[in-house]
Amino acid sequence: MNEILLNINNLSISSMPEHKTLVGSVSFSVRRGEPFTLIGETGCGKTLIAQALTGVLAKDLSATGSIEFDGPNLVGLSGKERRKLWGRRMFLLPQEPRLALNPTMRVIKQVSEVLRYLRGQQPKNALKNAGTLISDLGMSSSRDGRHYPFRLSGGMNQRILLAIALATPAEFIVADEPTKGLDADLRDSAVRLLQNLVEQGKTLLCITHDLAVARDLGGNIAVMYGGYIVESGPAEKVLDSPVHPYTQGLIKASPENGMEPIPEHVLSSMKTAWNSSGSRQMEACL
Amino acid sequence: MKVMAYIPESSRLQVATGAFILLSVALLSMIGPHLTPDPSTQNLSSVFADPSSEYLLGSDHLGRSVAARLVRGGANSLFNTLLCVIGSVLIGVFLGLFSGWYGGFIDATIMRLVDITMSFPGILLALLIAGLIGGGQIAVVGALTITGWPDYCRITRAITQNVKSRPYVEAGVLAGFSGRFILRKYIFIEILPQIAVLATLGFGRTILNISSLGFLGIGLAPPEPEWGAMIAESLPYLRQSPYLVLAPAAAVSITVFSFLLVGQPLARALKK
Amino acid sequence: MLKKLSVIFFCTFFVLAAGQVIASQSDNTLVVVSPWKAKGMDPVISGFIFTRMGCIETLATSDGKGGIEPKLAKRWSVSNDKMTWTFTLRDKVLFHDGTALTEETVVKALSRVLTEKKLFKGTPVESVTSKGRDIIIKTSSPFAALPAYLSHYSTGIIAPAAYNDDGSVAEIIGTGFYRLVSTNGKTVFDFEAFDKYWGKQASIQKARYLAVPNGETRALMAESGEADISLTLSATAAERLQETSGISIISTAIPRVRLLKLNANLDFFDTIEERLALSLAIDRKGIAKAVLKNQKTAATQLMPEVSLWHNTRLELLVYNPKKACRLLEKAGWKKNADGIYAKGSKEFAFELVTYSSRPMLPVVAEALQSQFAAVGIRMKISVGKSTQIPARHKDGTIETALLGRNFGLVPDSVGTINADFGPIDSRGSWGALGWESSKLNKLIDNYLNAFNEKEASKIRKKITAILQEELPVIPVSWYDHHVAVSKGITGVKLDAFELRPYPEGVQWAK
Amino acid sequence: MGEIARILRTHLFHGVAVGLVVASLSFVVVNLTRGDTALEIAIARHGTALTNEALVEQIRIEEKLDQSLWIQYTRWIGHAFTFDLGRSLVSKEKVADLLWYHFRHTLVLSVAAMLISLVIALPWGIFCGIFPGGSFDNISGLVSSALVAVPHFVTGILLILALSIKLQWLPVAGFFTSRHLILPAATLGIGLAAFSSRVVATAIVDVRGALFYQFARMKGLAEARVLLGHGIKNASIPVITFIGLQTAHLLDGVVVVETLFAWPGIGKLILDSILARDIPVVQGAGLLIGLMYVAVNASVDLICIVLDPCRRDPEAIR
Amino acid sequence: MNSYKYCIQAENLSKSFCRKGGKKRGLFSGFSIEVKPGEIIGLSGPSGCGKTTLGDILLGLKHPDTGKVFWNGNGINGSGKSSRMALRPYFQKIYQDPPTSFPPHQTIEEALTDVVKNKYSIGRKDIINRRILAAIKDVDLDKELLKRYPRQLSGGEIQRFALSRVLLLKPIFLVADEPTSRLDLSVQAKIVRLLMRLAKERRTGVLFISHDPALLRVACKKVLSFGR
Repeated sequence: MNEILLNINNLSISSMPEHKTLVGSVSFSVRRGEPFTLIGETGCGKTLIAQALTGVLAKDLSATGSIEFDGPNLVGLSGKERRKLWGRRMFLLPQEPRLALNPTMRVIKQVSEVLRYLRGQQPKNALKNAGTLISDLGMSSSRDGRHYPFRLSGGMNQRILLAIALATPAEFIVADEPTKGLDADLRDSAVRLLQNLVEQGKTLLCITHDLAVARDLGGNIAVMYGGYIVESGPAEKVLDSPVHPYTQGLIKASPENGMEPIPEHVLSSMKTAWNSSGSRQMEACL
Repeated sequence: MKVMAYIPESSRLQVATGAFILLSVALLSMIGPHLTPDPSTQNLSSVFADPSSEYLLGSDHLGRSVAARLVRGGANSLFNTLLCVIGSVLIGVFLGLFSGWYGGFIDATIMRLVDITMSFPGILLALLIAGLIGGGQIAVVGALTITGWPDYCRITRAITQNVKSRPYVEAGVLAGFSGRFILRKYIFIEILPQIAVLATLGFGRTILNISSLGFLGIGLAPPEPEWGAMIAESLPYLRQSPYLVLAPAAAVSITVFSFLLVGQPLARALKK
Repeated sequence: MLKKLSVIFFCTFFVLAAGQVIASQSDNTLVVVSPWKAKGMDPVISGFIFTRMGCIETLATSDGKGGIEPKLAKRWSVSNDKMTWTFTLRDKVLFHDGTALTEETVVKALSRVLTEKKLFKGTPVESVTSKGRDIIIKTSSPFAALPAYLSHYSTGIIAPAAYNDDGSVAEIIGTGFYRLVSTNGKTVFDFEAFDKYWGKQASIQKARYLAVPNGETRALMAESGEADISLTLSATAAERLQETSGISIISTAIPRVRLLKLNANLDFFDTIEERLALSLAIDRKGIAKAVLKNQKTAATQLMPEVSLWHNTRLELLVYNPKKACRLLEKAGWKKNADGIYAKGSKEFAFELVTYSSRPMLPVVAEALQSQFAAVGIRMKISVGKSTQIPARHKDGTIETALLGRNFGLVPDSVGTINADFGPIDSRGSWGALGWESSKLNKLIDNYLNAFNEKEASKIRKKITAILQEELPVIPVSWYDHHVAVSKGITGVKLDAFELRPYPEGVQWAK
Repeated sequence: MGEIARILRTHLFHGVAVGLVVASLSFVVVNLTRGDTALEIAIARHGTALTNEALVEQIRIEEKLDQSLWIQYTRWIGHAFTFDLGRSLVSKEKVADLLWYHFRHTLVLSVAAMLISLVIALPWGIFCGIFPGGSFDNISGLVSSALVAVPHFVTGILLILALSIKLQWLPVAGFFTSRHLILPAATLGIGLAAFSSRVVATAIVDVRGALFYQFARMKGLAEARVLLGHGIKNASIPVITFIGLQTAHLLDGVVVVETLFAWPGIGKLILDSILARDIPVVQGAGLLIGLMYVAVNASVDLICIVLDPCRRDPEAIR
Repeated sequence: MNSYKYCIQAENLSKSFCRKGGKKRGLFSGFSIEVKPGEIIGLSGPSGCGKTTLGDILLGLKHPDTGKVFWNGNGINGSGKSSRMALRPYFQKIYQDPPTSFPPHQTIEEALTDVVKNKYSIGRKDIINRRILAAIKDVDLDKELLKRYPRQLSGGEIQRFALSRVLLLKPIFLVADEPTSRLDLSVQAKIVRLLMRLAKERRTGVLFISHDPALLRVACKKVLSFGR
């Protein structure tokens, strides 16, 4: 067994007709069974990386470089081959739980259908196992499970998504902004659920703008800005003693650390360093 | 034009074609009547004449020029449709604004009015009104206006409600803008394109309805030609001179089709 | 659960509804298609369907030549004072429910129409009684046309069991060769041959009457072979079907006239010259040929050839626009700058009211419009409902109207002539307006007293001469009745007065 | 289930209100019409030739048309509340029977038209929705626009010419067998199908663009499985709402088609009754149309509630 | 105008709303608040607890069930319409969702021009422009951005323009309703610092609504917490 599950090497993403670089030559690797967090602010390209990884990049974007997932390179894989990975090898945990669940299907069924069609369980068994998964996450399978998504709170819906993630045979989970729009309490419980995933033996790639999430999850992290990774390493090391001025600024900008805006010269220095290649991204970040 | 920018590239050709046909139809009905012979001049000695230089599209059962009647009928149908659409839009937008802006009791009343109007089919109402005032242009236009407005009313109301709930409108209120100002600057500008698209599609539907009424025998007083009435008149001669039916039928269909060609991509573009 | 319930509910509802609509297929059935649906199940209202399908019968009927022949009455006679009629009923006539035809039933049926309802204007019937097998009808004045009236469908005789307690009619039980089996919404009537019919039995066992108001649809049904007899087709449809294999067209002239009704109280029509000028401006032959597809229907006088009232010695109506102009100028009209005749500032311009329930009328009106325009007369057409005409006749606002007038309601047209041209105080609202002739009134009185055909014929000629000369209404064209008959049947004869049953004598072709 | 009861209650209330208003309007409009009701009735009953003053006066008294309009109206309202719609002035039949007879035919015709349109529109629309923007989809858009643009009476005539006269497959008119139903239903159904296919296509495109649909694919379910399990049900909600809206418009087409094919439906009944000033029938029909419209809306709401659990709990929507 | 002790005072406010089905649910009751010029008061609490409603009541956009609000010493519930209208522009709000706080079909410049025109009844373009430029300079924005439509701007930029719009009106009291909850950390820091500076400079009272206690601790001297 290879210890490194995902190895991204010199991945860059650019928009097709204009050849504008949106993500420039990003490299990092994720170890099997460990969490990895990608931190960055809006428009820094972190979501594009997740999309390139799962193969849902918009048609006018193209990726170069390599994404080695348990060996083979995913860049340039056909749609059909991609689909074979979905749910079976990798799983994307979507941003907004309520919108990601079918509004007209009972949630327990949405969990059980994965067991049924991906793991080949009998309908009855699948339903029973789905119930177990749901109650393992602290919900009542008989009451909450029989509800439709609109009846459940955002946090509960997120648990259903996690139950689905656990139900799939996929070992690699990509969580895109799992705490977006949640207030403090809910954010903490979401992080606990993600930790739970890791404990269950899954490998997690978490994409977030929230430093606290990264800190709580632990593992390795990478900080992105304007389509590039500015700093990476183990979570505590990067967050407690950041080297790069942007990381430092970001940490200081959080309310807990005094909420100091990132100094203008830090951003402009990076701008000149990368010159025109990432200009669109930079602007959007300001 | 600016509008074209909003239309996806794949449907631009379609919209342009539709607009071109519509322009031609409108132009033909505007200048055509001056070029063709009088549409009500009869010549009983040359009925069902084949197309010739005198009768561009042949002659009908009373020896009248089909081309002249087609062109004049188009002018009549289009003009009546225009009246209906303008009337419906005015009524609908006015009531819709009222309903959406004030809400509450006014809204409930207007919505019931919409229900009642929508439950009554336009063609039957036209028949009723035609009975009331003895047929003619006013009956047709009146009836189709009365039954045509709910669509505009509902969309206006929906947009008004939606815009009203947006923060920038509240910000405007807080900045001391008057209701009239907000209506003009914030709400009208959102309503207009929607109404324009709806009216384009409504234009097509109204032409269909007017021709149905003409077919059922309610419409302009003779000898004024009208597409639907021309079809009904010529139906008995369908087998021997099919073009008498096919020409006005094609005119109706092509015109409505062009309205759809223009309207549907616009509607789709607006939805996005 | 909810889902299933609603699905079940909807399906049952639809199946039930569909089951009631979709009945059995017709085979070996004589299908008659006509524009007229029944208005109610009562001979007084919708007897035309049942008499013409041979289901109910009247005391007398048309002989097809303008005369009257016996039906349920085997003979009749009139007393010397010409005021008491005796009709002797035929024996051994059975109703479809098996009961026998009795005098009481006949008295009941006749008095409903003749004395209670006074359905026929100007029929002076006082009482209807019976004596043995004789029906005695007393009139207040001599009324020679009574037998003709007793051939009208509304005097059809139905069985005692057909009436409700309150005297209204519950069902149709007649004495004819076809028995009514079922109806579907008053537009479809299914009949079966009645095996105890007193006369010649029907040779086709089943018949169906179907009302299809759209003329073009009727023509198409004939063409597709769905209808054996398609009635009242348009001239163009008839012309077209003539060339279709498997169909023959029977066209008969009927005593119905398209005429221009004038309000002679108006300036435009108050002199004979003006009315004649209008008449001369009409190219009847052109209209008849181009629009009605039969030049022979151009009216040269009010009454068509098929009528007893047709007068061969009249000076015929012709087309002469120049003479029309001369007459108008003589009457004081001068052409104005627009080429329209005018007296001072008042143009010769009037409104014509017509209706579309009889299909050719609006077309003829348009033809008239253009012919009048050619002379210098402006006419506006208003197409509405037929009832506009009597209503606006009554309040005097009508100017002109184009209408189809049936002078063959009963084979003798005197009733209609009286109602249209007779004394103003008893005149109906369809006929002449603002015109009266005391000479004509006297002649009508004389005619009702004339029980001798020779004398009657003389009076008829005088009456029609007055109408031709004074033109209180302007005849435009006569009617042809076009019927498409499938080649699958033989023996179809059409009665110009539309009284005898269509299926009479009809057989499947061998 | 409380929500269902609420919907039924409000719709029933609206239905009665709309029905009564429409019926009252019909009464007012018919009575405003120039003309004499008794005369029209006499002519409708006995024909123009037989009608005379005495008869008209007799009818006026028999049918109580000499009373003031107000009394006539309140009498009708009073009876309507006891479910008695009175009798037709022309045929003296019970209005309720007349309405039911004609309504039945219209119902069968419209449902058949609807079925035909669905049979055509569903596969067509779904296919277009799965491959949006493709050449098939583009051509379909044009074809459906073209079909929508042809008036019903033209479609009807062309169908008769082709199927009844040329090919002799189907009967022209009448209403005896299911074969008679096909042409009028197809005439109505084709236009409707053209329209609905676009609605179906849009609904499918929308659903396929929804996050939950993408997520269902991400879950690793097979494409067909996703369409069946997550697409169809959600896409059917806007389609059903649209069909409900169309039913009101359907009646417009029904009038024309019923005239052309001699189909004894409600449209023709109303047409005839208006022309004959048969006020009780017009009123009854007004009531029926109002109720029908509301019934359709109620059914659409109920079906949507069955399909869309969100609507069962109005508070949960926001 | 400058001689007031409190920008806004409210006493004993309570509000409940009706749910469908007739059940009433109380949001808050007996709530009192006073805001002094230049003071930022924080308001925290979980979502759905009525924070926004309270803000609207203070601005006179909604009516409380009980209690009174005083603007600048005037009771707004009872006072005449004209005096309320005159005070109206001095009570302003900043919204949570940046893209919807400006009309989508106007450039920012047009939107701001409308505000100036309406408030000061000036028609002259150069005066208006001068005022607008001054206002956006305060929020540290480039004038090039004025020509853009809201959809062409980032959330932080729009929010700063929203701030400049408010400043053009010289507000006495400002409700900032979760102004940064949809923004990135670094942008949030920038906006909040800006708000703090302006409140102090302009002597504007601010009610800062947020669900993030840490943020309020930095921005405000006093934090009221709102619970069910």
